[in-house]
Amino acid sequence: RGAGEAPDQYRTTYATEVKTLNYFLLLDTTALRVAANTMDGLVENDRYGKFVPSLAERWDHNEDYTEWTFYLRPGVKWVDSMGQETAWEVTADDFVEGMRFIAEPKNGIKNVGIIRKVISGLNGYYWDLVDIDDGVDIGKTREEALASFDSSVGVSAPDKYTVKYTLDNPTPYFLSYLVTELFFPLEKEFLDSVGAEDFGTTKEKLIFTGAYYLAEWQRDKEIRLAKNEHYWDADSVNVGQVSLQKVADDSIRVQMFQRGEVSATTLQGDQVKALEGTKWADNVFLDEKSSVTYWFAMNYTSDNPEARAFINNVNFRKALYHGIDRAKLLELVNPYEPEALLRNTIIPEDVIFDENGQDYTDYPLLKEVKERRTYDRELAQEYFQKAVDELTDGKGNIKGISPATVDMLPIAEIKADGKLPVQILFVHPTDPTKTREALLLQEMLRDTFDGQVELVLGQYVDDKYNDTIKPRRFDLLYDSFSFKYADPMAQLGRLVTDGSVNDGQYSFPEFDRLVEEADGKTSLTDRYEIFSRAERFLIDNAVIIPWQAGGGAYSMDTVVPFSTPRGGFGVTRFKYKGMILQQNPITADQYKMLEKAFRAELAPN
Amino acid sequence: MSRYIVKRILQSLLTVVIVVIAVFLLLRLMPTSGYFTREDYINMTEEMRSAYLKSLGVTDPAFIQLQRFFTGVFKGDLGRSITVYPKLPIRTILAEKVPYSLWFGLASMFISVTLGFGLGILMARFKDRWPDHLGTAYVVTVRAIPSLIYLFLIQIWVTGIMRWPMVFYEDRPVTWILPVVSLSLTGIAWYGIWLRRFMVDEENRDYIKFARSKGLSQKYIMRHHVLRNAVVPLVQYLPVQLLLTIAGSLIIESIYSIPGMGGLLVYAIKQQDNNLVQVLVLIYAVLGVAGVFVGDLLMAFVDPRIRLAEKKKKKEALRV
Amino acid sequence: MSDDAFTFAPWNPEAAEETGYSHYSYWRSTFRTFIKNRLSLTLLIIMGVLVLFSLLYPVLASVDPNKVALDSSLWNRKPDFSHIFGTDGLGRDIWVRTWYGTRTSILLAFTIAFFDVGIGVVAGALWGYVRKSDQIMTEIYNVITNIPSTVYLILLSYIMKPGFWTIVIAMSSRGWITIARFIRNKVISLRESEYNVASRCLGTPLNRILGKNIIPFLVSIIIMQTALTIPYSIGAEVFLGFIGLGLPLDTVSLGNMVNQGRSNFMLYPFQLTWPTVILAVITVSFYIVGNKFADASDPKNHL
Amino acid sequence: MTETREKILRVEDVVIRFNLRGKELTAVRSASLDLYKGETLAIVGESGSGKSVFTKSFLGMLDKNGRVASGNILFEGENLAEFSREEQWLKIRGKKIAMIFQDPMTALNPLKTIGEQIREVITLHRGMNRQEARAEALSMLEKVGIGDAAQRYGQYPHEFSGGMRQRGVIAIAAACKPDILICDEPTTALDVTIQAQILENLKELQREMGMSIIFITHDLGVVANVADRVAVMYAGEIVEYGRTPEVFYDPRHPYSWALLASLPQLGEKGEDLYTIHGTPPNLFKEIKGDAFAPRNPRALKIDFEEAPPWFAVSDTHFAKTWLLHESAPEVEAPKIIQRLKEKSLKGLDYGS
Amino acid sequence: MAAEDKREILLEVKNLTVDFKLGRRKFSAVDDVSFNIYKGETFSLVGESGSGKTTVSRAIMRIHQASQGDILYKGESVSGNMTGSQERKFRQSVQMIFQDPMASLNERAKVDYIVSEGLYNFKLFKGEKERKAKVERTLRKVGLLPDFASRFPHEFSGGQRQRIGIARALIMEPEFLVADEPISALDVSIRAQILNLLNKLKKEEDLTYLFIAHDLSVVRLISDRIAVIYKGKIVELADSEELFRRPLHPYTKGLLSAVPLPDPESEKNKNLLIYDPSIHDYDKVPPSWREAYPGHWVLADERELDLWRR
Ligand SMILES: Nc1ncnc2c1ncn2[C@@H]1O[C@H](COP(=O)(O)OP(=O)(O)OP(=O)(O)O)[C@@H](O)[C@H]1O
Ligand SMILES: Nc1ncnc2c1ncn2[C@@H]1O[C@H](COP(=O)(O)OP(=O)(O)OP(=O)(O)O)[C@@H](O)[C@H]1O
Ligand SMILES: [Mg+2]
Ligand SMILES: [Mg+2]
Repeated sequence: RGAGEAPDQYRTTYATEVKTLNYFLLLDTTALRVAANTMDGLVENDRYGKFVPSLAERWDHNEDYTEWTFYLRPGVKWVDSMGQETAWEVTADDFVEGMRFIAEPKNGIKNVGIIRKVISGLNGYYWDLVDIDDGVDIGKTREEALASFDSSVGVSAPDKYTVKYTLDNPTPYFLSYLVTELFFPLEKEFLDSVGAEDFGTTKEKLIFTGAYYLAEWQRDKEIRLAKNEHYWDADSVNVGQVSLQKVADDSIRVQMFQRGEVSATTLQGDQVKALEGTKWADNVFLDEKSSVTYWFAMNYTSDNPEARAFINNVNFRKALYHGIDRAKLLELVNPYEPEALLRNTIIPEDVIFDENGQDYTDYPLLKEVKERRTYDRELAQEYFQKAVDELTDGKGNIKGISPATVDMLPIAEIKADGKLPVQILFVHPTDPTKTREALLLQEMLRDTFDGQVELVLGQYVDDKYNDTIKPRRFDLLYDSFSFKYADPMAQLGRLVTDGSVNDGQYSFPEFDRLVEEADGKTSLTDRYEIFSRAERFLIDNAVIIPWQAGGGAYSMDTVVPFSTPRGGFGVTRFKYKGMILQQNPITADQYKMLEKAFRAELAPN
Repeated sequence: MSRYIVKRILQSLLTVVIVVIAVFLLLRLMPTSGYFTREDYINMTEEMRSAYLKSLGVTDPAFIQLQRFFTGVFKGDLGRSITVYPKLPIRTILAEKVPYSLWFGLASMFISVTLGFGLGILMARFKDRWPDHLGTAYVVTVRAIPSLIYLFLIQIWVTGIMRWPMVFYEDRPVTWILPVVSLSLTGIAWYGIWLRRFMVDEENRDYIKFARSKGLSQKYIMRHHVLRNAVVPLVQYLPVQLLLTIAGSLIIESIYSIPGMGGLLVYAIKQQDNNLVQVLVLIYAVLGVAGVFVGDLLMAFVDPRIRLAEKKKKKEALRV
Repeated sequence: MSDDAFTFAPWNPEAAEETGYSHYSYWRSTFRTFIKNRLSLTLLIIMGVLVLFSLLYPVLASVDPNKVALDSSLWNRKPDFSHIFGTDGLGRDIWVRTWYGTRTSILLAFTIAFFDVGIGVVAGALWGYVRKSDQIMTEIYNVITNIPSTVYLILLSYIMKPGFWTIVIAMSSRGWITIARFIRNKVISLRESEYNVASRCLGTPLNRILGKNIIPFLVSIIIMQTALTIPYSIGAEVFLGFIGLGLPLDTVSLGNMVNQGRSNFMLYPFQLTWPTVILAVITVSFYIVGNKFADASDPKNHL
Repeated sequence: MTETREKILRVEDVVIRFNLRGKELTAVRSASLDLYKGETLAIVGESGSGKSVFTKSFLGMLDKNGRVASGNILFEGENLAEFSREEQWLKIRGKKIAMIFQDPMTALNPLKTIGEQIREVITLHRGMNRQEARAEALSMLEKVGIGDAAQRYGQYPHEFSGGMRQRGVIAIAAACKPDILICDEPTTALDVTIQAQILENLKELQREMGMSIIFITHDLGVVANVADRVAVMYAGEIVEYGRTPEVFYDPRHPYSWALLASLPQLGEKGEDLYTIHGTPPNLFKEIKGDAFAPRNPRALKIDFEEAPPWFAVSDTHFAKTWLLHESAPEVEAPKIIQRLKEKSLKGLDYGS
Repeated sequence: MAAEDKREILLEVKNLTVDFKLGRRKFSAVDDVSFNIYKGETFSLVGESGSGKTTVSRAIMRIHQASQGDILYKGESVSGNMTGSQERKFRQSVQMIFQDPMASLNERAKVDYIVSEGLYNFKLFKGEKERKAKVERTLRKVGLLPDFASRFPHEFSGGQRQRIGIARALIMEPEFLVADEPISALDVSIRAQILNLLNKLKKEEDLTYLFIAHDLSVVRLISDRIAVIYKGKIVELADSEELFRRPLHPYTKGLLSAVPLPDPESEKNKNLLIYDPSIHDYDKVPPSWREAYPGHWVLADERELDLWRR
């Protein structure tokens, strides 16, 4: 522990303003943080990652995991933005209302797709409404369709304190869904009083069930959370206030930490290096990795004919797979042990376990992948040569491609000459580290493939999806998606043909088939086995190239490590419940010590 | 006189309308995805999107859209933001942000004028001596070096030395100092250099020589003739600058995290929030035009030579 | 005193016509007045050397400013003998980049100045000379100057792809109007001047009136405006870089270097310092030289 | 007769130099002058001869780069040439010696009413309160011939015509009843008719207030009208002075001849006017001998060698030319000048 | 009178009106002015500042457009549109000398160019050599040294500059010269030079002058006839000596009485007449242009004419 009284305020920064704090519409980490701390769901994770009671005191499920019943903690009141208890109690109806809200297409809840096929009847209900809105005659009026919610959707409130979910398929991992915002409650009377349009647009237009309430939301300046004194578990809340300051110019964040203006900061590689030999060096420690995976996505339908030809060639993709020295790229973030950040699989390790406690990524097909070192210069060159042999006429002319100017403006304009070197448009954001990453990658490919692969760099200014993915103005980019629930389907199911994170618009029927097959299995071992084949297919064919794990950054912090809830899903990792602050920044030694102690505590669980 | 004012107001309105139309046309060069929030866009089918656009009226002819926009503005309805603060009425956004920019602007304007005039007087009084050279060096530095650099250095160094917070906190008055001072730097230089120039010009005027030959003391002449007359041409620019303080300053608000208007337009443009862009441009144009107009009126008020009837446009772009 | 002293001296009326003045040439005097000022001369030389060096350096030197080091031990190196300005976060040599960046920025600024002044002079001359155009030009002037410059820059840079020509277009499509205004005012005063009326009485055609009577009087404004446009353009590039709409980040320019160096200023100050110093020297030089030239070009200041 | 009168100002051998970017320019070289109480002394000479500079030095109004390099300016027992501090001058300027400049368009502060500008001086020099000063200012305006003074008082200079403004300027200068009023070409910019009226006003004012006037002009017609005595200045020197009729009817210096003889008024149709060739000397250069010699067709050899001393023509009439030296050859004044005398006898005023 | 009519009319100004816009208001700087200039004479236009003298001269030079009326040069109208060759001919034979020698020369051009500007315009020389020779000859004609050609206007005194301006006009070998107050901006000592020069040139080159001045005393010396202009209207026109001997219009009288004379005696007895426009009673009958004596015209009504003639 550092000297002096433990501070009562946790202070951090954010760079872009949240658009809304409607907790069903979480778009960025800032909003996630607010939702995670102001809203409790039925269950939560404790600091060991175990699912523990929250608004539900206890729960049970039927034999095949298709019916789950939750028994609510009575007497919990919704709290308003003044920290005062409202007249409304948290009841089972609130959970039904929450579901009703996200099931309404007009509310535009993006993530609803994750559970549409989980809760029975939800999918049909949702698409009925969509069809009606599109003017398709399905033999029902909208009112009729809405009225059918209670009878058709698998959520109900048998009594005031009981919530029951009926699922389409056996779902042993159902609890991992419950820590996402999709299962948060919603007070109907309050919603009606503010209107669905405006729900969550100001602090007055929200009420809370969590450890904190939203005490202040000043756009572009500050979001302040204050401890909810009426919280059912108020004793576990150690920090009285959480302040999120907007600091758009993040070049000064490290400074602000050093001057005690923020409670925590992450560090880039060269920032860490620059701290070498200063008094701050002691305070730098490596954070835990998260379940987020970054991967390289390739555009299989690019307008750039050169890139399209090569990307659709498996040998070329393999050449990239082996030719990109990912650890080298990560040196920008972590100059000392970059390998630690690598992730070779799409599904994260340490998150999904089968009935036997076997980690999904330790299934044989994946274990090999997980442990391999992918960077292999010679192999990459070999594959590249094969690709060149297949795709060119031997004189450097790419077959079937005539010179053209490819308009991918405003990202870039490419003069495709139909000759080697092959030009590939790599798109990255404008921030300095990412730009350097891109330059490094460019140099790396140039070096590995002897100048025959030329990365054209393009930047999107603000919005990756709108600027590049949607208009398909890229050949290569990295993308990442958080892991939504404890099943490989969470990612692999979105990577199929026309899947929502299939940025490259590829189509591999073999993969689609495997995913479908796996999803049909109810036995976890079977299920995971087939998923591992599907994942292996993606990796063997280098359809996408897994790159790195999220998190794991160098940090300086005043939060006592391992004092906050732990877990790979939903909003858990953003929770401050249980957080303990100390006066002075954590030292690396402290961190190591606490980590050791924590691992020891964790083991028996 | 009143006829002239009416004429000028009409003319100013015309300018505003042209500016707005120009920007409106520019905005039409941008993709229509600006009318969706990102999530909507992803979730909607192509048909839904076009239906939505239609419901917004974006697909209508430009003329109709403009008409609608102006009608809305006329009725006091500025519309709602689309992507920057989805669905928030633009009026609310302005109400939140304008006060910051305005107060910082006013404070810095006050400082710019007082210190700038001080500097100008000092430089004119000690023309070609060291205060003048020092002042010139200051002006040159401020004008020639990209402001981003020195503003950033000021932030880093001064907060470090003074142990002040690096960004602005509303409840901590010391954090107001640097933004206000930073905002004033160019203004001080501007007023200083122009006042100096005008004063030096005035000092060489025949009537100043005559005033001296009348036996008026140097001090009296400086105060009652030179300074007074030198200030007059600057008076014209005060209203524009005052009004434009509402627009805020991008760099300073950004580095000190002030929730003002400065970055709003950039952000709105980047996010393709066309509604917001349009309103902001309208506001800026109105402020600019109104500022010039009030400046001219003020000028006619302080300078007896200018009768409003002769629309004597002395609107030179002052450049240091 | 001889008696001879009181005889008439020989008298030559022609000799009396000889003027007491030295041979005066406007440009020579301007130049002389200009270089008399030691500060401006020094700055002119510095400026010349910097500009020349930055233009020549890329031709002479063989180091690629974009050469990224795959070896991370070469990243963020403090200045030493092999890298006299140090290296940046990817091991690129800052000395080399500074000169390339200077060249980009100067070329950009020159191009902008060229268009600004070019368009400004032509438009200003017409504006001043063709009376009928006054109203419409004044309206254009009002419109353009009423859109805040940042708004305009941002809008245009966003609509077009970020890049050299985008900045040029964004800057020049606005910057010309102030120059045109200056030129217009000058042209109007010249147009009404007596020597111009004299030329018209002699039936001098418009092109020669422009060439002989107008343009020579504008040259000093043109040079001055050009000189003053340059620091402004460089500043605009830095600003656009700050809001993410500047030159592509893989382009070496002073603006990009400043913005990149800024992010790690507290950690590796040298990465910001050197580009900034060079940039400051250039902008300040152009600024002062522009102003001093304006002074020198005023015949009142000639001897 | 003049000797009996009181000398109010004595200027002796004043040399005035300017520093112009490192070079030294001698604008006035050893000029001397006496001024008697109540008289009008005119200084004539061509442009650049140093008239303004010379008289400005009586007020300490030289430009910053100029200085009185030597000589004395004696006024009320003090040597103004030695004044260095502003306070010293403040006691003289306006109060004792006032000055009017050539261009009425620019001599008034455009942003103050005429009234204010007069009152300002009165308050300052005569310690009157606002009310009194205002009354005094109004009476001054009337004295210089501005009718409707009460209304004019509150008007701005741009509402006045050129002639009115010049009257305003005169009113300001005279408001403090100075002992000496220096008029530096006060009517050159005005039309002849207005000029004539203003000269009348000025003479009247002088009669009333009894001040001495130094009147600078290059219009000999004006000199003839207003001056009691005339000094002719050339290249920074006074080359001839005397009572007005003496200088007009019997000029002795070749430059004075030239000035008079070249007047178109005296010309005869079909005859050439007398002309002066060339340009005045470069003041940056040292002048050797008589400055006028290079332009003087009747220059003597000695004129190029040595500067002439003063020669007295009469008690009141002096000239600086070797032609008056006893060994000089006899030289006739140009015919035109002799004609002036004849014409004068006939009465030269046209048209009545 | 009959004799006069036989003289060749070089320039005829008929009912010339020139309007200017002052803001919204229109005002006539020159109002219904008519006069003839005969070949070989010097015609002077005299009036106070702002009376419209320059405007008349510029209308003749086609710098200002006539709002009404006509200007005929050698019988051809020059106030409307002209063809290229007409314009060329006109520009060659009619030249102008300007008031302010400081402002009327292009400071950035050498004397050589200034003087030969007209030659260049109409290609009036065969080769460089001829042009140089012409320039040299003309410079000599106006009493300047030929090697001044290589200098800039800055280097010259006012009188010299005015002579350069005259040379510029003269080199075109014009028949008709308009001189707009050519001496009023000059130093006294130099005025004579220019007047002599103009007189000399008139004889040598057989020129006709329109001479503009604001000071009556100057024009007497060189004019054959004088017109007095007041507020845009010519109020009196007569032979030069006639006008001085017998001025009729009170304005002319006032102007004459105000002229300062370099003669202390007569100045002392000066009798200043101040013109007061309100003495006229033009409300009912506007004045008209009347011949009081042969060749002596005045703007008056019937009653005034009688009165003044007495
Ligand atoms: N501040 C100054 N610096 C340098 N030279 C000066 C300055 N003031 C006057 N002179 C020079 O002194 C000389 C005399 O000037 P002055 O104004 O006295 O002439 P002037 O006789 O009054 O002429 P004018 O009739 O044109 O008014 C001129 O050559 C002028 O250039
Ligand atoms: N271009 C113009 N536009 C408007 N008004 C003009 C213009 N030129 C002359 N004037 C006006 O026309 C009137 C006559 O002017 P003009 O120059 O002909 O007078 P002038 O007799 O030549 O006077 P001066 O003796 O001062 O030269 C004046 O009131 C003048 O202000
Ligand atoms: Mg003078
Ligand atoms: Mg005129």
